[in-house]
Amino acid sequence: MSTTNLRASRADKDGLARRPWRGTVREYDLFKELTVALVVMGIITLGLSAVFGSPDEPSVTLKSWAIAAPADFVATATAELGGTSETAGYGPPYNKTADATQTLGPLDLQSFSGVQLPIDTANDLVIDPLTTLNSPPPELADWVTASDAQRTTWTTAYSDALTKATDNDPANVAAGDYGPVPVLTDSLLTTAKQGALDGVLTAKDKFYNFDYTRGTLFLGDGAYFGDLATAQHLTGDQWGMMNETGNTPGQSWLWLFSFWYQVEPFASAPNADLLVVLMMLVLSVLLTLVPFIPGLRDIPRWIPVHRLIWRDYYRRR
Amino acid sequence: MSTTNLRASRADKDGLARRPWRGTVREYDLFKELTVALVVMGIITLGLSAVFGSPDEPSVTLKSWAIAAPADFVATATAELGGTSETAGYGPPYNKTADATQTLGPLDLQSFSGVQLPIDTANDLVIDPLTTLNSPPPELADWVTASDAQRTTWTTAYSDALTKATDNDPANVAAGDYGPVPVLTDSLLTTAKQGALDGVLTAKDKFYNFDYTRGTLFLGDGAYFGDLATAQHLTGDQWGMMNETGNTPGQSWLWLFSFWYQVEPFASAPNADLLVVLMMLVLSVLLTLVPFIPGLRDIPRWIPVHRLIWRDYYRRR
Amino acid sequence: MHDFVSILASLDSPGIYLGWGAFQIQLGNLIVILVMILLFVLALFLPFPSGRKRK
Amino acid sequence: MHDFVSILASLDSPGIYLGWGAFQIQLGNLIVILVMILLFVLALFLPFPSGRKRK
Repeated sequence: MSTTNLRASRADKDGLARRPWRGTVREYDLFKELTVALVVMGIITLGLSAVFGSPDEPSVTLKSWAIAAPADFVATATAELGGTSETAGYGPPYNKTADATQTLGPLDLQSFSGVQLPIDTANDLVIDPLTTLNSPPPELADWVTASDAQRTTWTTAYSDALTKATDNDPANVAAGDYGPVPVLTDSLLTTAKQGALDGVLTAKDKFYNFDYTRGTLFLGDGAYFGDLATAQHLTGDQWGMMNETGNTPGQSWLWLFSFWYQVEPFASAPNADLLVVLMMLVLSVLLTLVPFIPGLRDIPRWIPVHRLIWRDYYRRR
Repeated sequence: MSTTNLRASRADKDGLARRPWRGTVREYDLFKELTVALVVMGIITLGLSAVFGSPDEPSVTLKSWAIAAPADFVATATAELGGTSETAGYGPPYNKTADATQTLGPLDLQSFSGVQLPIDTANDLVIDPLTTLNSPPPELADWVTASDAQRTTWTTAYSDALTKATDNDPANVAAGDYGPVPVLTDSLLTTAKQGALDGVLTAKDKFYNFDYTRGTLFLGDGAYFGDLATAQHLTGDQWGMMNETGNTPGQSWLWLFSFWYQVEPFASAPNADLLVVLMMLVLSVLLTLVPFIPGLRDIPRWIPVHRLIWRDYYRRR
Repeated sequence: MHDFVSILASLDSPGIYLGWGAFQIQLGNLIVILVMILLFVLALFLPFPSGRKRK
Repeated sequence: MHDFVSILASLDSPGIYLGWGAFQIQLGNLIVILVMILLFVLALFLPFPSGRKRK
């Protein structure tokens, strides 16, 4: 007897599924049921979403960021220039930063994609946008002609000076040799405040642009956007995966995914994303294979909820 | 006897549809047919589109326009400033220009929408984009504080001067009192050439922008874009509705819609769009009502193509 | 209805979060989860309305 | 196949348009329309392959 036949006979011991139906038959209107269900569920869905639908928060843009938190914007632009931002150190698919990926032993899923969306943070996020100005700052030439070592010295110095300045305000920075960096970051701040940077950072040389990679990465590298998320309980370590803004119900079915990020060893693991994804993969496989796992498949015998649901049937058997 | 019953008895004189089936029955696998049809048609579709699919022409942008035809760009920007462009005189949904809409007697479909997308061509397409520059030209103030009459004088004079200049090149324009207009249009040209205008003209104050109204209108007001379409046989009076670029097959099922635009009285009617749409509406109603129109419904009796298709049936009747 | 909406709106801005230790849940999510459980229990114990006719 | 594609590509840029008076048609469209008509006529006159078995 083949495995297939063994399984078939096991699942249908009495041949119940193959026996012809001898009970009563009655007319049943599938279209009526479909229509009624569609209309009733439609009304309930529209009604509930009118009351509980997620609020339409105003969009955060590079412009609103530059106006609300100029100091953070300048600090971020400096980090992009110096290659010290989160994006610059992210690894694939943006760049080849060494040891940036999450690994588990030899498993390095992030590197599988390769560098599909190459981003050079200094050029793509600061220098290129500035060259699109009607009159680009002449200091751009200083940056372009400088050596990598010189650039690092300038950005490190300016970054440190910003940290030490009162309110981190570029206006309060102590005098020092920052090269063209203060002028460049200040120009970019003005471009952003004027509302031009949002458009300039989207994919170029196409009329219709759907590539928001650069704007998204720049915004994400700042502290402003992350702080907004934290204030709304939307970050990963605040069960944010489950939450909507305010008290609007969120995607609570993600509770298990979200749960692992809150507990050790995942919470403090540097490769938490990889660990949690693998954990969920293992659990999903277990769930799929429930009928074949002794013990797990016996739970309905120990906690017979189905006997409660079909209690009429079981009472009269 | 009600009309419905009359119609029913007419359509099914012999009660054929209500008689029980007495012929042979045989097994028929709907899923097999569906699968085979889906796979075969899928392969044919993919194969044909690989060979005949419409070519992916590079996108025309405000940047490519400004670089390829700067004189046309400046002339268009001047027309936008002066309110003499096609958009400025289009009527609803962009503005309330008198007598701009296509009408047929009292019928004025275009005005039904109202001004849903208000566009002030001078402010929305020229002045606003210039104010987003890091250092907007100081001549903006001259424009903003000038009277409407003064603005019209300037733009008319500059527009005429551009027409008379060699190659319509702004560099060859004769001296004259054009106010701030040459500086503003030249600034806008630079912004476009730098690639910033495309982004700036899309909807503002949102991170994800899908409103390309302003860029599209500006591009359409120039001669450059229309000339490209004419060169590719894509305009309405070139059967363009049916055509793709080059020799790639287009949407030939639009032949009838396209046909009316080529013949009188439609070809030279100022309200051609309205006339053609109404004509197609009438023809569509006629097609829908074929079974009720004597003469039209008798055509199959005179030209019995169906007897050719079901010739086995008719031969053995 | 409008009162209900405005109560929700007033609750909106800060958001109410309940928690013990690492566990934290937003009030809106908690309500939705409790309602789901309640509906499941009701479906278990309430008799099916036309169940008698069917037999 | 590749030859065919390159022929099409070489025909691509200008486009060939046939016309008489107000009537004008692009070569690609004309071919597609003629093929459609041909397929219809073939479907009319060719016998259905398994038609005999069915009777």
